[in-house]
Amino acid sequence: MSTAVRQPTAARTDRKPATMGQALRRALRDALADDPAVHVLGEDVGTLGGVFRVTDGLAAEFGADRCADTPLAEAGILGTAVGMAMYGLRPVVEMQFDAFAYPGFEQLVSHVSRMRNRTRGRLPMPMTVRIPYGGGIGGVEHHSDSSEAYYLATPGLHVVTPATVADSYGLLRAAIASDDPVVFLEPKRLYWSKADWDPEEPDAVPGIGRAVVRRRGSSATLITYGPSVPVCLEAAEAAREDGAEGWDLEVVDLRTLSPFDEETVAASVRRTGRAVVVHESPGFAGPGGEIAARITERCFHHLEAPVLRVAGFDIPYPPPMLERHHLPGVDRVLDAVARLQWESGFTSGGRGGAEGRGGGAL
Amino acid sequence: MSTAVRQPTAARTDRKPATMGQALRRALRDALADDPAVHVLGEDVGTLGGVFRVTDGLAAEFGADRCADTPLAEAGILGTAVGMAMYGLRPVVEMQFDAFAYPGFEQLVSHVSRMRNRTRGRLPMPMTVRIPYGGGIGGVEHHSDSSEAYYLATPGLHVVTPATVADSYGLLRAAIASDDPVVFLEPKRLYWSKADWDPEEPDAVPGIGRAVVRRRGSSATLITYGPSVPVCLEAAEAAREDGAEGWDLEVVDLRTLSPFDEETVAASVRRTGRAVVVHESPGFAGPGGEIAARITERCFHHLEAPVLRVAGFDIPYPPPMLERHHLPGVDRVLDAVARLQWESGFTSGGRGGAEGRGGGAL
Amino acid sequence: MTVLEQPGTYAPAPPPSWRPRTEAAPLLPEAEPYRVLGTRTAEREGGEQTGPDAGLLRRLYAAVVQGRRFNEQATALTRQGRLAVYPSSRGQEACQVAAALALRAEDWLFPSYRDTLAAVARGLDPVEVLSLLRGDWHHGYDSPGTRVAPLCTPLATQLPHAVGLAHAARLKGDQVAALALVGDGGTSEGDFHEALNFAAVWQAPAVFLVQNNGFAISVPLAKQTAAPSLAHKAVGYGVPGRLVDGNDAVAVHEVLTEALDRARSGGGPTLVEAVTYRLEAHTNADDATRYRADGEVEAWRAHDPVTLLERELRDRGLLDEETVREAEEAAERQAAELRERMHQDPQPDPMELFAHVYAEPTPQLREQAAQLRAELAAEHEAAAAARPAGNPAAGEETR
Amino acid sequence: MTVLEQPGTYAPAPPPSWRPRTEAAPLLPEAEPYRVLGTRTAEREGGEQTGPDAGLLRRLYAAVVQGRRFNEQATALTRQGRLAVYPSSRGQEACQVAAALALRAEDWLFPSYRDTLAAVARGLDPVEVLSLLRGDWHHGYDSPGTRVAPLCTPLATQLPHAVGLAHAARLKGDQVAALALVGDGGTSEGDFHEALNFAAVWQAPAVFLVQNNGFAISVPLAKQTAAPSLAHKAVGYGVPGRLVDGNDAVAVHEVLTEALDRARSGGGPTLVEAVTYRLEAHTNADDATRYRADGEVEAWRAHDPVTLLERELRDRGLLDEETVREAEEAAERQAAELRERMHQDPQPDPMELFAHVYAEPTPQLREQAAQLRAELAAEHEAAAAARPAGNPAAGEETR
Ligand SMILES: Cc1ncc(C[n+]2csc(CCOP(=O)(O)OP(=O)(O)O)c2C)c(N)n1
Ligand SMILES: Cc1ncc(C[n+]2csc(CCOP(=O)(O)OP(=O)(O)O)c2C)c(N)n1
Ligand SMILES: [Mg+2]
Ligand SMILES: [Mg+2]
Repeated sequence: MSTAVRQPTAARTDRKPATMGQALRRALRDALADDPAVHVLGEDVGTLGGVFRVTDGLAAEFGADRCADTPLAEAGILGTAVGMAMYGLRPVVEMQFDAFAYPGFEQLVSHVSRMRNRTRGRLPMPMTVRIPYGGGIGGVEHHSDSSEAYYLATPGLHVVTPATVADSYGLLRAAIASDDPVVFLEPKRLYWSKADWDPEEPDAVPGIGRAVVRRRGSSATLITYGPSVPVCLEAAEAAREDGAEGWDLEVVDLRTLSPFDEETVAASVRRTGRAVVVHESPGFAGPGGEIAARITERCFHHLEAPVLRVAGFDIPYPPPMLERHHLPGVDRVLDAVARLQWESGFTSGGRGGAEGRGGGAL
Repeated sequence: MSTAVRQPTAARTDRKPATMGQALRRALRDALADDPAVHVLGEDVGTLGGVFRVTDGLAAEFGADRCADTPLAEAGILGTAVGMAMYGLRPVVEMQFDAFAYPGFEQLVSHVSRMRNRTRGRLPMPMTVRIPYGGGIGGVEHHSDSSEAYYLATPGLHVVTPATVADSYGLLRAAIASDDPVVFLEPKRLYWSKADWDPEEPDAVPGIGRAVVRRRGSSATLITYGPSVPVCLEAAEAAREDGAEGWDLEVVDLRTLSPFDEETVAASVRRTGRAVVVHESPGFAGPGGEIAARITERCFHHLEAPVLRVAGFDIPYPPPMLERHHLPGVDRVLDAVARLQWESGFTSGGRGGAEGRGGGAL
Repeated sequence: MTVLEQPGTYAPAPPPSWRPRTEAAPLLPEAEPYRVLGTRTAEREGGEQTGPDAGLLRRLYAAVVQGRRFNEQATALTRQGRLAVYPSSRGQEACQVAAALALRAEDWLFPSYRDTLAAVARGLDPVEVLSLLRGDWHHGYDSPGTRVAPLCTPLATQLPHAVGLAHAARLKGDQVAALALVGDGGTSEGDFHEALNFAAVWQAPAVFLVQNNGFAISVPLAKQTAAPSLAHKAVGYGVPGRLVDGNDAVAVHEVLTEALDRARSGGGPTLVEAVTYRLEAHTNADDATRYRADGEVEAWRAHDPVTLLERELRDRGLLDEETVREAEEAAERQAAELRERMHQDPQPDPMELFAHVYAEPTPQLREQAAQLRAELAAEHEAAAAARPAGNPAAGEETR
Repeated sequence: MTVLEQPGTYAPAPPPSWRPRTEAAPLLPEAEPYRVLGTRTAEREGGEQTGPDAGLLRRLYAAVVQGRRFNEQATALTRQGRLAVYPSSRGQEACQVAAALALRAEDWLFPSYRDTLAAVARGLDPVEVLSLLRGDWHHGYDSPGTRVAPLCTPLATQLPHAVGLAHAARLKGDQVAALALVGDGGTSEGDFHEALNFAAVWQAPAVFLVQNNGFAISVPLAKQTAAPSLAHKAVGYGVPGRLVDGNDAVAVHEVLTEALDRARSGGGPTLVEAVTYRLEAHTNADDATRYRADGEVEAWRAHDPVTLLERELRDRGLLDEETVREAEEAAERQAAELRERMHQDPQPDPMELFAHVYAEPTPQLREQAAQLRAELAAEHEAAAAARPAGNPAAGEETR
């Protein structure tokens, strides 16, 4: 499985290969430089520069007060960040790994997400919570969770996740600039993905709440985000090249999970008439359920087949040696596409797709 | 809105009116009496008998060790319960209110749900986590959350929620007897709902993982659970009585949200061809998304209309004086039923239902 | 190479790097709660007047009398269905009032659900303070304007907020302290621990006042902690701990004033335990007879914070019937005004449910707002149609 | 009725009910870490032999030498790609080994990710212990059988488990203690606080050993706490605190043995801080030069736990070349066996992913298992088809 995201090809000469990690770091740097209210805090973000080195050099450039190593306590980090925001600062906190954000869950759900609402807008929470998430890097237990379902189900939060180098910069700047709290999910295994990119003149990208069609296609839409975007792009290429059927797959990168960009997604699905949602997070009660349900509500009469889902299994994230079996890969995506009832009329018995047990057809 | 659930009518003479709270208490009592491994613990569960009095009298009958007041710390309660389970006990813990389970989220997600899996079955977690949930009782902030989406998205947990007096007893006994951790969601506003019931010979009810058709109907299926079951039954009666259309609505009480009883639900929807999922929890990324998506996958060619959802708004739970506007009531359910495309052919422009913006029809 | 051949000199003790640490002794709280009222009377008899400032005594007295009356009035409002719930601070008025009066205008207060009185004593509009408990909205007053954070119901979660705010103020160079209130039960939560630790490491100008009222709902202190006192928890954070008689308004005021002064001047946080007692049930919905004996309550009534202050004023010759009447009349006026205003039905706007979830409503929220608006319009129409008795089936009134 | 007329007698001090509390003094840890090695040599020179038991010294020595070698071997295995990651306990071997040896067979150990060595020293199969870090499964040994809980990565979350288990054992009347290990960083987590408090209130037979190795990844102790010592945190729970030189295996063993004995006999929990140092980086993936100076590391090398023990044995005349050689050979054998076994490729069964999520797989999991089974079969077929070179498009090997 590829971890490289297709990036818009370079045009200007000052574009050099940059990693997602570098673009994120640059976004933090520029935000710190542009706005004295921005403060970065978290475990090991200072002297060490973060375990993924995303905050590397920030403490040196802006001082330990602007990029602060905290004691080791996630509720404390989020809770003190709430207080800092109450005083007019714009905290950017780092949770070291997905599963290590859980100790701060109460602060996130009971305060960060609700403070604006309960105070009728008098205490907004312009806070960014950066969380490296997802698997594929051989992490041991508790280091590869896809926890987005929890954040999606929490009104008052925005949930944003980039898949490209340009988006990493643009969306992180937008998140920090947002007057609402943003859970900013960074796909771990894309930290080292590269694209040509100019840090001095970063590409303008659409803002929070906007999905983007990464690849045009006519046969079916793959709806995806974060770490599964490169997988879907690869699947689309494979379908084009190898597929006996010659499917021309459209790939939508959601970029923001909440609020959900219904218009872009629905427009694509209306055009193609078929859709598969792809994500790493477990399928049951995962983001795909919401997306499939919502798109079906909006596009029911355009659908030639039910919206299918390719997701992580409904299991705790596997140990490193078994993770490849869990992660949605190109083959699994293409299998799902194959089950989108391409023959005219209904074929019963498809695995996991349309009904396989009892009951009649149409 | 009614809070009384229709119960099977009494047959024997020793059946007297009992509340859900009483049935739950009796289940705890009988479990404590039958199995010395069962231990109840939580805040105020001892001397006081719990803020909802569900544990009333248990400490007096079984001693403070079997029904123990803990210090005030939810992660501590869940975490020590993990240790107790490791030593062979069968802890039943009470979280005082839905939102006050959040401080224990890490223990629940990172340990309770995964301990069996990570130890290849050597350390099962036969634990029941009782959580009073939902609104409708005039509770102030943080006292009326519907948090089921979080638990559904956590592999390794069962999520169970009764709507009747008989189920309260039967499902709680099943939860305590289960060798897997069960998040047992008690609909707060049904605590005082009544039915004829014999504590000495409690009705046998289907086990965990089984949904039940509470009302037979042929026009459409209302898929619901917990506090919304009485609402849907009332809506079904209203549709029968008042509806110009004379809809005959089927009502499915899920009883268990995870694992989801696809068979019962799909069988109903295949019969009726239309469905609405009803719950209090916010709609976005709530249980309804999963249910709608799953049912659509399974029953696509039986559906005359997209599966619609009636849910709480995507907002933090409202203050007491406004909660009635948030809670799905009979009218909102019937509105959704009305939008199930009853005219043959597709009608565009329906509010919130099938697509209302742009795009062509079939 | 065997271990015997390992290079390096032998160091009998760990290198000094292990110990960036302070002395424990100055952190330890007093063995008995610090008291002013009563105790100094004897002292003063023999010599000069060293007791607390008369003006402060009078201010505290007036505030405590008002506070007692406020508690009574609010409890009465629950019986009249005008409050969803009220957690009375009867018996704890000295803590509440002293906390409010110890603050400077630029300081922040972080109250819990039980601390309405502290907010009122700070000068906030009582009706706005009661919003959460009345149920018209989650929070009623202007927090940045009043420098009082919202009343907090998830226990101890307000403590890290106070630390973060205090830290931010310090970073900005402002001389601002944050005073956070928490109960004895709340000290068991992880957030208490994390907040104290952050405050200590950052030397944030935050002061923590634990109102130890003996119970967390039904759970007595002995089931909550085995510590010598809650103030002793300070030692584990390297923060000074103070133990004070929470029914002694002057003592609480003095200890808090000192702690807040130190905080503002860069001396770091303080943990204060005020020993007090909740004379009423946890809330009006609670039944305290299930878990405590009348005798205990009676014993505490003999140590009533109002009586303690009053007696001091009397002994000092600062209290005549005139002063008493004035204080009581002021309290009565406040109560009457509260009663009257709380009997007006608030009209919260259902559409506001969507207004503050985000800075801008999302497309989804706009859709949902439209749905509710349509429902409300339909409701309104139905009600209007029912009124002229034109449609017998539509409304109750015409039946 | 004015407040002046309030009934009840005046009580100058709070009623006694407020104070179900203990004395602070016996809870305070020593001012300097407790030490045995080295310090008693002088004492012994003048008089009778009062030092630690020779047999214990020899056992600790052999275990520490093995432990050092184990750490080296495991680190080497990361370089060979045989472990996903390894957090070395080099420098902390005395703590690990003393913890294991202080336990009785019926006691439980609750280790963190850094405590593989404690589990190995307890006699567990090293390959099974390394399962988590090798990546073939989350956990490799039989926890109930070995009475060692799984290595825990979410910090401090294992501490309440230890308390619950100890409490359960006590309720059942078993003489069982639980020893939980945590790092200096882990003491900042809320779970540390809640676990200590529950243990104290329940008087659970749990002992907490904080291995203060100076760092939480890159964050030094001074940024983690302002407390006099981590052992001082005990005071806030009403639990005895002990401060011990963590590089002195005998001292750690003695303090833990005493604490475990007290725990088993109903005397309640103890918090022990062992002052030690992590000589290597946080894990093989970490670069410690980014946050600490070589000088500090060198200073600690001079206080190496292996050297300390060795010197004591030498001084006592208990160490000859023979004993050294035996210890080293045993260590080498263990390392060689580990190396060899770890070079065999484990073959975890992908289908096991679905086997243990619940006691019985749900219908959904059965469906998903069927899907994976079909995929694996297809993969297998494709590979088989590729092998006879019959289908040039199907496999890499034939290209
Ligand atoms: C996190 C959390 N858990 C549980 C509750 C429910 N609850 C409300 S008040 C209370 C007792 C609090 O006791 P204490 O901290 O002593 O404060 P007091 O009520 O005595 O002022 C409990 C358990 C809560 N509000 N928040
Ligand atoms: C809840 C949680 N937050 C963050 C982490 C990431 N993390 C792993 S080890 C570590 C440092 C732990 O330091 P310490 O407790 O001193 O133990 P040591 O590694 O020094 O043995 C951190 C932050 C984690 N494992 N769990
Ligand atoms: Mg209290
Ligand atoms: Mg450490």
